[in-house]
Amino acid sequence: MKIGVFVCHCGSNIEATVDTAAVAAAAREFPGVVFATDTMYTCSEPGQDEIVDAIKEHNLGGVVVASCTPRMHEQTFRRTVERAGLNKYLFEMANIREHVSWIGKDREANTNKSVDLVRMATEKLLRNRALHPKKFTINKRVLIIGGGVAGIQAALDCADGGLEVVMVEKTSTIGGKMAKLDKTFPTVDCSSCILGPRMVDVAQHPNITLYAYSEIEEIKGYVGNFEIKVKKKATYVDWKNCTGCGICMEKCPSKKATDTFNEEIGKTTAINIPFPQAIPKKAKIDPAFCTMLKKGKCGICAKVCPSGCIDYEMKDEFITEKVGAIVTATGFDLFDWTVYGEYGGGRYPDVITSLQYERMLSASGPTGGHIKRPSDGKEPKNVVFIQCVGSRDKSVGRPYCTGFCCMYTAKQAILTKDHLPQSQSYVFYMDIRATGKLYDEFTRRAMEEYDTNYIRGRVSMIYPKGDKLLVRGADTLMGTQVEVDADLVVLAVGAESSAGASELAEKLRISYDSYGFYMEGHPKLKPVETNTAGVYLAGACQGPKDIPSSVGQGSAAAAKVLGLFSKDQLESDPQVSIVDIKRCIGCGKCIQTCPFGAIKEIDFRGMVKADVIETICQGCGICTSTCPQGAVQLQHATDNQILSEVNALCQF
Amino acid sequence: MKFQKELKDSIRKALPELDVVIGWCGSFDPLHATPHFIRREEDIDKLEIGPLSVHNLATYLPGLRSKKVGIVVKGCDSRSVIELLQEKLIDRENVTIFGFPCTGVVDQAKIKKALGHVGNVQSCDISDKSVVVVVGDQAHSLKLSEMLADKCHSCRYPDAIISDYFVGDKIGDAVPAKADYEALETFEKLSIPERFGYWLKELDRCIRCYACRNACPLCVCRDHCAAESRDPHWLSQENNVRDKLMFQVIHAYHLAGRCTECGECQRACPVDIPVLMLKQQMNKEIRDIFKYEAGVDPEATPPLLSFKMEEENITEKDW
Amino acid sequence: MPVLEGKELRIVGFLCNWCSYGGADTAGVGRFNQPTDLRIIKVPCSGRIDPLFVVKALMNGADGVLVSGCHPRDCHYAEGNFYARRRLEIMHKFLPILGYEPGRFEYTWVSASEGQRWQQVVTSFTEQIHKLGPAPKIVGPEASDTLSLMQAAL
Amino acid sequence: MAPVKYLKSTDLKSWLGELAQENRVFAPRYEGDAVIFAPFDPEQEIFIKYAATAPPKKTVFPQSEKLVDFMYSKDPEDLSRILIEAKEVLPQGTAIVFGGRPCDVRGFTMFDRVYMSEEATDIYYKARRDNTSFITLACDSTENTCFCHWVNSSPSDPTGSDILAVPVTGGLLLKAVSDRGESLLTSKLLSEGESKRDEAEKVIKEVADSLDQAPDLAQAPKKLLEVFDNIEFWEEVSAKCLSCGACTYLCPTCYCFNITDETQGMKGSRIRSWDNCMSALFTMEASGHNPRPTKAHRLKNRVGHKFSYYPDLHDGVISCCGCGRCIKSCPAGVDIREIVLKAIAFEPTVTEG
Repeated sequence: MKIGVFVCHCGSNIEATVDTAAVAAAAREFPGVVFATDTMYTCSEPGQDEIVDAIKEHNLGGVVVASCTPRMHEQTFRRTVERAGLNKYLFEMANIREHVSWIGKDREANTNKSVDLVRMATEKLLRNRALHPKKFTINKRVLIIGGGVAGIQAALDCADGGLEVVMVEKTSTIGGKMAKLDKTFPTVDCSSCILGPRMVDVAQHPNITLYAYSEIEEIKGYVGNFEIKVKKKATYVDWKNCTGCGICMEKCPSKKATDTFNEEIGKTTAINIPFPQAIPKKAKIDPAFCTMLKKGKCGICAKVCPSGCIDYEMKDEFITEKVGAIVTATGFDLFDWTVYGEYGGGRYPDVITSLQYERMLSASGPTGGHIKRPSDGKEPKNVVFIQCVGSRDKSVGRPYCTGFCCMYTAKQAILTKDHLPQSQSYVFYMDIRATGKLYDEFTRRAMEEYDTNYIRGRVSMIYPKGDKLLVRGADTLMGTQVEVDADLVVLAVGAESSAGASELAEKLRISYDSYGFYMEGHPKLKPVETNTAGVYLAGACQGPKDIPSSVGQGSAAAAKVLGLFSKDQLESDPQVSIVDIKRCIGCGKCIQTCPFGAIKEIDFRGMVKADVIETICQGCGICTSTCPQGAVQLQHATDNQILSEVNALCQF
Repeated sequence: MKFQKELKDSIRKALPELDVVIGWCGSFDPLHATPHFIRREEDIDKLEIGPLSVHNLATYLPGLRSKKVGIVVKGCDSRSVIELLQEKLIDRENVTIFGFPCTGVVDQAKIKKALGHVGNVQSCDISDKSVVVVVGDQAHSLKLSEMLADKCHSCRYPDAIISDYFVGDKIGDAVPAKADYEALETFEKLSIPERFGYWLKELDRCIRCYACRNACPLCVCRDHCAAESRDPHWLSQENNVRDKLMFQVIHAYHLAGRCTECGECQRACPVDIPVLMLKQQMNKEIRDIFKYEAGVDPEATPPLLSFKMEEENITEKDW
Repeated sequence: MPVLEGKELRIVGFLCNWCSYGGADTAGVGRFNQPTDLRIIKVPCSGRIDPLFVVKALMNGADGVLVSGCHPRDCHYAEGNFYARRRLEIMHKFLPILGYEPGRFEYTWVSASEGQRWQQVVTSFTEQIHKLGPAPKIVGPEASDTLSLMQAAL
Repeated sequence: MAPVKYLKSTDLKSWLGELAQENRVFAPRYEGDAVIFAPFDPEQEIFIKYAATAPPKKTVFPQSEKLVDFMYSKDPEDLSRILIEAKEVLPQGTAIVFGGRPCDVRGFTMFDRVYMSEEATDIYYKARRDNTSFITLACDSTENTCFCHWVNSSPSDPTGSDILAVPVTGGLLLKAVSDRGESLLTSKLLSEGESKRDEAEKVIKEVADSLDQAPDLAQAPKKLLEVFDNIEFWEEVSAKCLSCGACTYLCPTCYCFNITDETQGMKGSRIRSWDNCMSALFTMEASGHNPRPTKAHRLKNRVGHKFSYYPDLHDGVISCCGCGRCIKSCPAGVDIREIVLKAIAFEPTVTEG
């Protein structure tokens, strides 16, 4: 094989600490290399053209580019060599930027290391073979996990695009966090007025199948052909016939059930519909509080239900859905602020979270939109907002900024004044992060038009003083201590990854960061893709996001799915395992260890042999390291290719 | 042996249904036995079992997979049969197993050492206690217990674990004279660099005949072994100690969790290299980490072909 | 090119494509300084790593070998690192039997987001290998070639 | 008459030391539990009481040897133009092998007919063969596996040797067999041996007499060809064979080899290494077809070659030296004598019609 080597300067990113000309010179001595050069920006158009020209001029059979990580530009250069008529697998990359030039300044050592990496790449390339993808048909249905605003947007866009959509929502209604909000910033328009119709669209769209109160049990398969096992949790109410009339709720004697929708401001009944605009508007029984389910006595709801749909014997049900792509929109949860002892650690009833406050502000909330102190039901006069509770705080393991708390705090301060014109709001803040369109103007309004007292500093202590709470903090701008007699304290609690995010990621085979937020394919260029083909991200599951960003991502993910499904067939990655039938002894160890069931037993002239199903094989290579005699080889990462890299580095 | 007749009777009964029964018979001198393939009634008379029945006949089973095969097994050999069944390398319905209570087999290397050299053996009489070998008109009386293979001293399975016919009285739960892996202690006292030197020195005389591999009942790849292939190309054909040692590592690793320590690899070695020890060391780890013993349960899964989400006995490095 | 005499030792890394290779990239993007000894071989999954690659590298003259994959439960291929953990663990324990000091070979888990952890792993592994010094090398075809060299070194 | 010299056992090492000054000297010694021919080392004990575990085959036909070192270099003007430089690696120097047995050393004469024939010469083999002298030890005892007398040889056969050493009281009686051998008997450590000649003759006769009557193998070439196509016969005799290479690699007359190129970067070597017909790969064709697919086919070749095909080509000489190592070292106790006799005795069953 005639090999061409292109060593990229990446401007000064590489050249500053690697002598790329020396690397190219060294490469000229390697077996197979007939052309080697250093170039300023290999990925640029002239850079790529140089590769194409060299392939033609020198009749190259393979190309090595020494530049950045293959995660950045492997696809780019594979297209380049393909453009010049080479098979795209006759290409290798040496990562001399992320793995060399960016991690040390010793030019001699870096150059030396780069030469080694290029040698490895050429030795491997010498053993590369042209690979050709197989085509397979795809199931043009999409699964949306999570029915918050991001999921709703993705579902509607996909459904409008003509795709069949399956939506799975963990709780008994879609709407997510946004459904709990009273108003949204910076327009202060009614949250349910914007979201409600979209929720109804989901319910009514002929292309959307909604499984509420359901969870993902298992995911099998691969891009184009996933098989999903959905667990429909028992609701004890036959939803086919439930009309959502609410009579059961009125009559239910067990009125102390946890009201999660209302953030536990108040209680609800054991059989309940979370809120009047719930989609689907169906009742479900909370078995932890239902006397019938707990003690076998009561049964009132069954008696009063006009459509007779109460079923105390109901069991969880499992449904299998086949889809070709998955959008994950599982959102976020609130940080458990009770770790902060200085805020009372949960002991003071009048210290509440921003989302609880939101429910209190909402006309459809438990207080009917009246701001009342939880302790005595009185209207507060002084309301203190504390920002960055569980954000930007290393001491509680949350060093990141949630990003939207500054804005909703400003909104809540404004709404407080609207609701209680006599009130005075105080906001303790670290910095104001108001980087969206009309955002900064909005916070200014809160300060200037609504007399909110913004105090830059952290609160060091809250303690009860009579029926009030004394909030003590620092004003770092004035350099003084501040004390406020508060009637109500609202904590701007930060966002964290939703409960169960990591377990779901494991089922999806996608990565997540140390906080449990899902990893996007590339921080800049692939914000809604994951590294698992066919799995996309939307909304706050990828990181805290406000509503417009979540909606934007929902649409982006939908666009990706529609793009994926624009073809009838997908090409399978040809970097799959292959069995050398002559050398296979049919012991079946590969079949036993394959996580995908991609290897089957076949009969070959009366002998048992293994055979790889190309379109199912995901290319992990567990079979190859399992087969003692190496009869099954993962193409593009064969034993000989890896051994050649080892030998290129370790020559006795 | 008391039950030899009983065994012959069992074989006589089963033979019409079988293509072949594998046992042992006398060999080139009175001190050795050799595998004996019984195909006809008259072959049965030559069958001899006893302390010279050293060969693990399970080695032949995968090669005879399509045949109806009878096999005579010692307790240790039966573990190889179980392992082969477990890995579905042989079919239970095609194998008829004849078990007998084994009181141990000799280690020819020990006899050779005791005699200095084997020479022209005229006779060999083995009783419960002793081995009397007459070489060149001179009689040598050796203690049987000292001539037994190491594996016999720590044997916990003197009776075949699996059998269709069992002749003689089962010995039952034997209390081994020595604990497992006691024989490894001398080696384990060596320093790390000494161990490196030890293996180089021992492997140096390897002639790469692969008798160790071909005698191994679980080296089922045989003709397709990675040792001689170019794709994958793990080893060169050059006579160098690196590749000789590397092969032994490959062998030991491919047997990890599968090896029943029958010792055939070492017995087969024509230049007496202690190759069994590498497998024993590997097995010792398998035992410690996975609490697993190969060749006792046909339904088990070898530990390297399975996993647990949480591994109780693996402590990863804390960086 | 040979290792920089007296400065570097030969350290080979086998990294899975999805997590650890990305982690090493993240470390690069973050400009987290690292020693230069390590050379990374990218494999799709830690489950692809035959522990015999580790032995091969050492026998061919590597002074240290580092394997890194996705954290358990986070494998892109669901199960690869679970198999890898068992296989690598037994080789980890076996190498001292062959005469390679414990610590010549380590395996660990680094996710794509853990650039800092990667820096930490590389730095401390490289230090560990430098503390051990060069690994024993098999030099000629005959054992005596190596043994006499080892004798001389002692 | 060729001169005879006497060497005291106590002077053996000193004498070999003298010889080692100008030659590479190989002598048998214990390595672990095996007796192996190794470069003479005065620090280590020589073991010559019995035949060595492995014969001294490798002294002339190494387990592997470099035939050619090659190097690629590029034309700096046009990197796609590759210059290949190949350098023959011919063995240098002279060697003396002390302590081989008559069977071991006679084995090389089987090589000679093939590698130094009129039609073709293997220069690597010849370079070593021509420059290696053999001081061979006559056997003073035999083993159950010995059968040199079956194949027209004896425990004191000097064929192929330069000096024949016979154990006598207190030492060895050294008889020059060739001129080269004679030239090696000049040391002051050696004394006149004429007086020991009778004792030596007696040792030789006693051993010869201790051997049983050898069967007549004259029919072997023909009979083996007769059973060539009888696969059942071969399946039965090879049933216990494990298809390993122990017999072949320990055989003083097996001379087959394999050639592989091992390349590392821009240089490499062409290596010749022992190969053996018991291995499936021995006859594996590039297409994947193997004309000797089973061990029955392969063992047939090993026996057939020694007792039929080789004698047919080389004036009836059986290319087995009767050392018995293949029997003694076989992990499964395959006995080549048994197979040959079985073939000779084989009478095809006549079926009617």
